[in-house]
Amino acid sequence: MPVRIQTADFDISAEIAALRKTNPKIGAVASFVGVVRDMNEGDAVAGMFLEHYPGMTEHALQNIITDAHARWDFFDSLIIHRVGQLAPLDQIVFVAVTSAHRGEAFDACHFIMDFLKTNAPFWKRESTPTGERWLDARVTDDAAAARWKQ
Amino acid sequence: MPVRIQTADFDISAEIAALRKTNPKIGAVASFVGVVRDMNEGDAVAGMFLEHYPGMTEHALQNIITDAHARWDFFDSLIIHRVGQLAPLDQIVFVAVTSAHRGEAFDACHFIMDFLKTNAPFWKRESTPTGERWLDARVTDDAAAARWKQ
Amino acid sequence: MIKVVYLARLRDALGTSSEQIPAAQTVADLLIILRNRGGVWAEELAEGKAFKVAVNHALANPATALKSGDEVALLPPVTGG
Amino acid sequence: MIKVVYLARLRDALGTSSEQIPAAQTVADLLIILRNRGGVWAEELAEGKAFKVAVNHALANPATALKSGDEVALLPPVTGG
Repeated sequence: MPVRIQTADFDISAEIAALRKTNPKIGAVASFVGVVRDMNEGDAVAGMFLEHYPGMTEHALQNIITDAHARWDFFDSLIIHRVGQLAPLDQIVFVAVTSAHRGEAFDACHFIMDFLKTNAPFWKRESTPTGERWLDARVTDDAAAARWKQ
Repeated sequence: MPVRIQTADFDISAEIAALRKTNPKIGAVASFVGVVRDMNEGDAVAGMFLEHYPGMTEHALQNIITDAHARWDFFDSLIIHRVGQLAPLDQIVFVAVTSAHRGEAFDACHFIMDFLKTNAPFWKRESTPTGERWLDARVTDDAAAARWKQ
Repeated sequence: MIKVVYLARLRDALGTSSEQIPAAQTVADLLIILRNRGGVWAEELAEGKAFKVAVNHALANPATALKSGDEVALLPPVTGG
Repeated sequence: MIKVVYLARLRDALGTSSEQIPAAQTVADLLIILRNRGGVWAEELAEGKAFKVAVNHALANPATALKSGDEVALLPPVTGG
């Protein structure tokens, strides 16, 4: 299953090994890990709660993978997104793509992350010294996704 | 030390953990693993021997990292390149970059891989059914590096 | 009946996580019903506010038709990853 | 003395991994000395052949000056990664 939503942490090496299986045609694995920072928009962040919309999330992520397959020739991809309570330094999200050559793996991985940011129903509620707050969407995320349309 | 040449295999999770240390400003980790394929240019590949030019290799890789730092705002990077005898499915190379946001990590990681391919003194000798052969440089690798000059 | 689900910041602002609405022809009709409640409903769901609507887990637009049994979700701007 | 190092395919083709050359003013001069040996040397190091030259671990060009103690390396096109 190339899309997983879970509260548990994940091990990058194990996930990449499982994704590669024993396919000797793979020459390239590009991957990305998103991590909770202790600071956002100038405020200290003690932790965050990640909410999603079950059912739609899996559907949205699968659509992004389908779009990526239509654009690049790659073997497999994996998206893991954690939900629930997370602390600074915790891993939030993992995307990995396997392909024969590196260009496709890099581009598809970057594309999946950019659209995950704009198209998948996840929301972050941060704990700051002044209380809890829902994060606003970043304008730069829309710009990052839009550049793939050129 | 952000550049390592070694015969031993490497563990991706452990390397990323060591690179992140406990820096809570890191929000993004992009990484790449290159893997030995069992087929190249239409021929079965039973294994390969990776040679390098000690002294110059470290210098060339460090220069690539310095160039990447001049172009993107990122925290740290790591390059591991294996040398010696390798078999299909073996990991060859690992590049990881940490940054606050994902764009810088993705671009710097891709840039480092592209220039590693064209500027670092590594050579592959493949074992095929018709004997040993030194690999020729790929024209597509020069094109991949050249696009960063635009 | 149409199930309406409110997520994240919108759920908190509206004080409701989900409810059943007897009927609405389209997404636009449903939004009018909700806005006509006034107060935070009119404010949070006003025209031009940055939220999206999903019908049965797929993004929809104002003209999307609704039928009994549909699940409509009101989604604030997403911030995952 | 200048140390000259041959790597990978060039080492195999020339049958030599390294040698000492008494003196050469520049990289271009050194290449002329080597080509003048004829045979595989003239062939492998001919003008237009795809190899690069490094002096003391940094890429050099034909005009790069050489002095005693320098390490010059002849590098076939690289294929790492």
